[in-house]
Amino acid sequence: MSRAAALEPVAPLAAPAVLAVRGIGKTYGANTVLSEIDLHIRAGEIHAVIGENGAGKSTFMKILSGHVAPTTGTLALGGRPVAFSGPAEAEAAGIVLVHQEILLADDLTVAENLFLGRELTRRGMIDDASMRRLTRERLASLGSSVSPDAIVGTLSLADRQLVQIARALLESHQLVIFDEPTAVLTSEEVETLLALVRQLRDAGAAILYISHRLDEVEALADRVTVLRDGRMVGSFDGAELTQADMARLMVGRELSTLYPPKGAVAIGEPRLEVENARVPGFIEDVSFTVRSGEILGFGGMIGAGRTELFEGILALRPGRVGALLVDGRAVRIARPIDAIEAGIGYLTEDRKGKGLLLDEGMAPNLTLSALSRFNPGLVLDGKREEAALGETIARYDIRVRARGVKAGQLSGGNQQKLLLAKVMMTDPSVVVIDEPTRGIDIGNKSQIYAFVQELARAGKACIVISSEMQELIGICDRLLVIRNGRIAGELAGEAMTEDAVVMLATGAAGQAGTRGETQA
Amino acid sequence: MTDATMGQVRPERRLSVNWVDLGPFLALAALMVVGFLINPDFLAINNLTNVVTRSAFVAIIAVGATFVIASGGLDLSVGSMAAFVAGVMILFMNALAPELGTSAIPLGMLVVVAAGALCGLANGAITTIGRIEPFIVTLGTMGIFRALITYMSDGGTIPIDRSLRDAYRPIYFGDVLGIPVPILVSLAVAGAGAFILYRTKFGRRCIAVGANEEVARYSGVSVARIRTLAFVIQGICVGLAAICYVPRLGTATPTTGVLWELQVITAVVIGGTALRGGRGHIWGTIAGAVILEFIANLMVLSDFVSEYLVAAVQGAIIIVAMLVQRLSK
Amino acid sequence: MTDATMGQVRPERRLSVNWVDLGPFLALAALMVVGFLINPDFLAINNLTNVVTRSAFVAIIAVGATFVIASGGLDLSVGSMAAFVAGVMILFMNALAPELGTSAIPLGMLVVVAAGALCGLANGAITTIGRIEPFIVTLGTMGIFRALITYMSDGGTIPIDRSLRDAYRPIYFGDVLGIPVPILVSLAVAGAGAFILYRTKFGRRCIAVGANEEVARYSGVSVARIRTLAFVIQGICVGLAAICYVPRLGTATPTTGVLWELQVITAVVIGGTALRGGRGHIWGTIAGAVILEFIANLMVLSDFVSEYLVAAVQGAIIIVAMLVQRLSK
Amino acid sequence: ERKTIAVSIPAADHGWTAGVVYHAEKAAEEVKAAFPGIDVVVKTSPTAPAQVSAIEDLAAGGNLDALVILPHSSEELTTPVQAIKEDGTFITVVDRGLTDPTIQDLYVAGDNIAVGQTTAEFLVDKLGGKGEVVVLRGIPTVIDDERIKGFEDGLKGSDIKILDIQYANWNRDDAFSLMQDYLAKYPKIDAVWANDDDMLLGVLEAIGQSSRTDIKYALGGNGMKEIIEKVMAGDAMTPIETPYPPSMIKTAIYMTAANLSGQVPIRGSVKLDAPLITKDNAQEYYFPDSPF
Ligand SMILES: Nc1ncnc2c1ncn2[C@@H]1O[C@H](COP(=O)(O)OP(=O)(O)OP(=O)(O)O)[C@@H](O)[C@H]1O
Ligand SMILES: Nc1ncnc2c1ncn2[C@@H]1O[C@H](COP(=O)(O)OP(=O)(O)OP(=O)(O)O)[C@@H](O)[C@H]1O
Ligand SMILES: [Mg+2]
Ligand SMILES: [Mg+2]
Repeated sequence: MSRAAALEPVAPLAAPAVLAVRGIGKTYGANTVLSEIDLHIRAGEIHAVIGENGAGKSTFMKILSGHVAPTTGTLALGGRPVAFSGPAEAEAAGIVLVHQEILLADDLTVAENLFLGRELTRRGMIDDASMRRLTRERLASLGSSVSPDAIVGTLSLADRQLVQIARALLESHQLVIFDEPTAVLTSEEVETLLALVRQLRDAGAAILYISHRLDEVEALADRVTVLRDGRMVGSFDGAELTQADMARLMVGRELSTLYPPKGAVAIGEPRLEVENARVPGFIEDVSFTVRSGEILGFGGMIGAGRTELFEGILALRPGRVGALLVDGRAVRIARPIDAIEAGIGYLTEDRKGKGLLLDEGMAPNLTLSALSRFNPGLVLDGKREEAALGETIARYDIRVRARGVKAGQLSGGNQQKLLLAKVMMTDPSVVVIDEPTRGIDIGNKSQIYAFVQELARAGKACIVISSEMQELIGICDRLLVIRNGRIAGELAGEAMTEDAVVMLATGAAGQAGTRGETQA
Repeated sequence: MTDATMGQVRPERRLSVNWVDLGPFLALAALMVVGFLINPDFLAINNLTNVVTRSAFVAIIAVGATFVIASGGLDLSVGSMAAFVAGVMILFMNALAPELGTSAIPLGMLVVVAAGALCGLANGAITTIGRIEPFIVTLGTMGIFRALITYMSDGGTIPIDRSLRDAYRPIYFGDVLGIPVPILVSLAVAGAGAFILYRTKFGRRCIAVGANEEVARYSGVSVARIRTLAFVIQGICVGLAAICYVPRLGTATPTTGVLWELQVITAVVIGGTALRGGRGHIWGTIAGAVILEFIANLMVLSDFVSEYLVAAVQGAIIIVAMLVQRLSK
Repeated sequence: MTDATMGQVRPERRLSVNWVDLGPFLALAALMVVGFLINPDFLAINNLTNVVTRSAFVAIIAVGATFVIASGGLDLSVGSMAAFVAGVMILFMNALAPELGTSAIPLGMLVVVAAGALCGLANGAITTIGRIEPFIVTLGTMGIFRALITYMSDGGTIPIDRSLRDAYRPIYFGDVLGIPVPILVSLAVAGAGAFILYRTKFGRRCIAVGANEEVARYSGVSVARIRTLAFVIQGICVGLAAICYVPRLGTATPTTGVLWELQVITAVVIGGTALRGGRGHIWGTIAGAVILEFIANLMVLSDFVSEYLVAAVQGAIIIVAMLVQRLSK
Repeated sequence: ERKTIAVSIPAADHGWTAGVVYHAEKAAEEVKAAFPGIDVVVKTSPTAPAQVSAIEDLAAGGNLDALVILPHSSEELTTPVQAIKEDGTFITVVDRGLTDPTIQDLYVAGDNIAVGQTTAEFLVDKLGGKGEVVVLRGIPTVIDDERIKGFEDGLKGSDIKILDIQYANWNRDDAFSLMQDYLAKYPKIDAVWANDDDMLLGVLEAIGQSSRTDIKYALGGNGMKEIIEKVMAGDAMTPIETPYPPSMIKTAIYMTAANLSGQVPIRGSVKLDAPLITKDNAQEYYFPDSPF
């Protein structure tokens, strides 16, 4: 801590800036979300931007890449002032953004998405063969073996994210911006991506990189810029910054430990028992029990089908269960509403596609699955909804400057919090949380973990699915690892180590079957 | 998060008349001004009352269509359905009249609303169970309802029994405190529609289903049920419109309600509801229906358009009205 | 993990006849079997040729509509537009006939295609520049085109000059190697349509714009330009359809093409293209158009349906055809 | 050996065409009963192209002996009917003559021009040669055009002025609205002519609802039974009617059947005139069982 106190912002270097940002600000209506940002982004450098949820990182990146026009300030590219009228213009000038929220056309294939707007032709005709070949190659370099002909809407989020990255990297650019590229990826994919990012830098590109995974930032960044409440805290030399420093600079206070202490909650009776769950194409046969006060984790490689397991159990996709008991009573879940009525809440991993109505305000989103609670007589009680929203904003620390904003205008992390609050609105006794902290900043992560533990303490049963292994190990009482559609093993207490999880997830040490390795 | 930023959070204001609904009213106002400039008779109270009264059928049906469209559907069958249920109502009333006299009328009204609801249920069930585009389903049922009324009437007319006519007439021609009954009915329907759409669980779910079916499903909303119910509401509205319609000419014929579906959808869209669903503006819809009827009225009252070109001018005005509505946002 | 779990893979588009297009062909086959059972004459080669030839107009227009719908639009004006451009063509040919004789015919054909393209351009430009729902824009232009043909014909008919009739006749009644010319034209239009939609940048972008406008825009695709061009293609197809249509009845009248828009949209949807855009099945569309014509034919050939109920049976068959198409997936 | 008569008529999309369908189906039953060797097939079509398709379909079997057709429009049906005649089919045309009259073996003609003209002449007479009238026309087709033309011809030479002509689509509701608007627009109207009785019913309702007293006559045309009833009852506003009986199709079917059966070989044309129906002769034109 003594060293951090001595941290000084780095003085601007002499090296020529690719992109000079001067006095950039952005206001929506009466709300200023970004003000007076000055930054020099240099070639051959990985420049990380960090900050809390809602700090304005994504807005800033959208301004740089022409998606959003700034309210004030100027951009200069290679010394010449530029003003982009749209992302296409920015791309033509050599700046490309990989969005935080996946932006692909769901109905089109991977190859069609990749080459959208820059289709290859031969003798005037679409050259599908070449495009598919190139798509395959590009995806392979990212460690993905997704078929170029796969329809994007049917892919997992991780696969979609890789497609999005491949799309941005199809042509070479002077400045490549990654907005939380790893939030939906698993560790192998992250490794591949980080290697690629370094490679890009070494080839002379400038990289802007946003992540809430501070270990990544620490490993990767040459320089780190910290934003807080839409303002620059400063730019720092990456080599001199520890994760604790970053966290402190972001949040503006010291952080306590990330994970709450375990074993504080007494584990009681079984709350949810599932026998012989089967989800065609994903899950062969899975049975498990989770008890009141218990936090049960589900681990596995990407594509292990954990998401699908629960979607199948909760009638969100075709699937079958041999038996399902809630608090010892047999329950038949034929429609999603049955699950909610049986007291099972499910937080989807796809907040944009399945979680929130992006064009609606926050209150209608918050109350959608629990409308009956706001319907004392015939009429929805708007006051009660507003009160619930107020409580939610305070309790989940949702950072929003006006209550009237649409859910889609919230920052990614705040959307995630709103979604969590929405699931909790139904007051479930069993909570299934798929990717609880996707896109959540470091300060809020510990809050969410504490929140999950609070649920357990209140006697609920919690199930956590996560691609972040430390997170699983950090908060779960017990871990089930899924492989080949079955439970490969169970870990608890001291036995929960990363090595143990990987071993179970891949079958055995050495004969790992990750996509990256298959490709290599 | 500091308290300072929390303090900036303002609760949203809630009015059942939505501000976005203002656009169509501006378009309506613009139309009135143009109308007055073309022919001052346009604003004669008599003319205004006539036109607004005439718009009632389309307005009432369009309130139902707002639900269907908001929930992501479309109903092309409303015009034929109106003719069909009107025919059913008249036959029913006529059959009861000898025994029950004028009390056949309220019974007939119940029957027509029930018939409308059943027709809507058929549309909804085929759409959701068969998972077929509503466009095709309702195009099909449009033909079916039209054929049924043609069959029932042998291609001719189904007139209401003479003995009932006078008792029933006031439903179209009567007024309460000077306001014609059809206007009151359409205001009541719009009020009820606005209440259901903006103030009830069902309305909220309707919008959710139209905005993003998957999100609605993941939130425990039964998408098929909501969509079907929206069609049922549409059917009930058609039944109510038929109640007001029949006393006007005292008959149902195979030409009753021809092309109403286009007028209805146009009224909804001019009213500010997008066809892709996820939004519904009941009061805007009412304004849209009135706008359409005023445009037709203006065509007759103005003198400089050849009768051959009336449709062209009408088409152009609809596009302009839409532009006014859009720009006023 | 097998590849099978890695999302749904779109079958390769080596062939321009897409496999997903099979659904409508199955529905067509089912219809043929039913038709044969009802009346064996149904499968007489003469009858088959007649019906397929007749379906050509709707098929040709529907190929254009596939582009419009795939790109996320909708065109209600095609029927009126067909009447209008046919009128323009006839007037133009008649004016030239005294001087140029039968060479007025090819010139007239150029004019009608150009007129169609311009009408399409108008639809596209108003939709994209005014940012108005295509439903409303084309409802407006539907009225405009209809009024123009009524005006041009003084409410009557515009017949083609007698001196041109015989030379022009073969375009509808002629055949090449036994295949009627309209069938050849519609196959050529479908072939060209499939090529453009599946094999060119424009086609790819058309689908992208319909699938997700926002993503297309981010990718540097000019959404407005693509949408407008889709309308222009629609207009050109209408022009081509008019070329085949005129020799059949020898005139253009204010009732020419009435309700074609519904048939066209139905053909597209039965053909497997969803109305929300982002997909287009040219060959399915052709099958859809043929299905519709066969249904009408079956109504004439069968004997057990009261004339009053024809529309009902037709409506029901359309719904069933859609079900067959859907289930065959 | 059985013979087949095909009857192709417009679909029942408003009162008059519904009457045609009704009479055609009646005639078909009666002819089948009366002539055991003759089969009658009735087919309706909503549009001209559909009608062309229908007659092609009917002829495609190759065993069509006679075609009775009430064409949607003369111009458009001429060529297709000619093609059928070339296969040796007997052609009876009803109401609207084909452009090439030589195609018609038998022509049962209505007189649309007379419908307009007779009405106009009545008005010239009753209004004393001057006054102001409004007109409601149907949809832009030949029939509509001819009636309007007849009406305008009938007014020629008088001082009767047509204040306005608009389309009301042969639809009662549209006529009701249009009449309301006429009433709002013109403070003084002497007479109204709707060129079809369906529309007249809407017109009468609109006049009844307004408390206007200036309108002396509201006339229609076609001979719908509701209107004939008014004439019989001596209604002051609608004292006359012009017939345009949909039953002409029945006449045509009978004559064609007679021809086929070889009983009465008839060729040429039969013209139905459109005499004025008044209180005195109304009974002859009244068919209470017909839907029209
Ligand atoms: N279109 C908009 N209208 C109104 N407010 C907006 C809009 N877009 C973003 N905001 C607001 O701007 C602020 C900054 O959002 P931004 O997405 O840039 O945050 P972020 O730093 O990327 O956060 P996260 O880490 O959660 O992704 C938020 O308060 C958000 O609600
Ligand atoms: N071998 C594979 N390689 C790549 N992707 C795969 C493979 N097998 C399955 N997938 C993809 O992974 C998806 C499985 O779901 P998902 O990735 O959500 O599983 P999960 O266990 O929930 O993982 P996570 O929650 O970490 O994303 C499938 O939709 C499929 O597209
Ligand atoms: Mg962000
Ligand atoms: Mg998952």
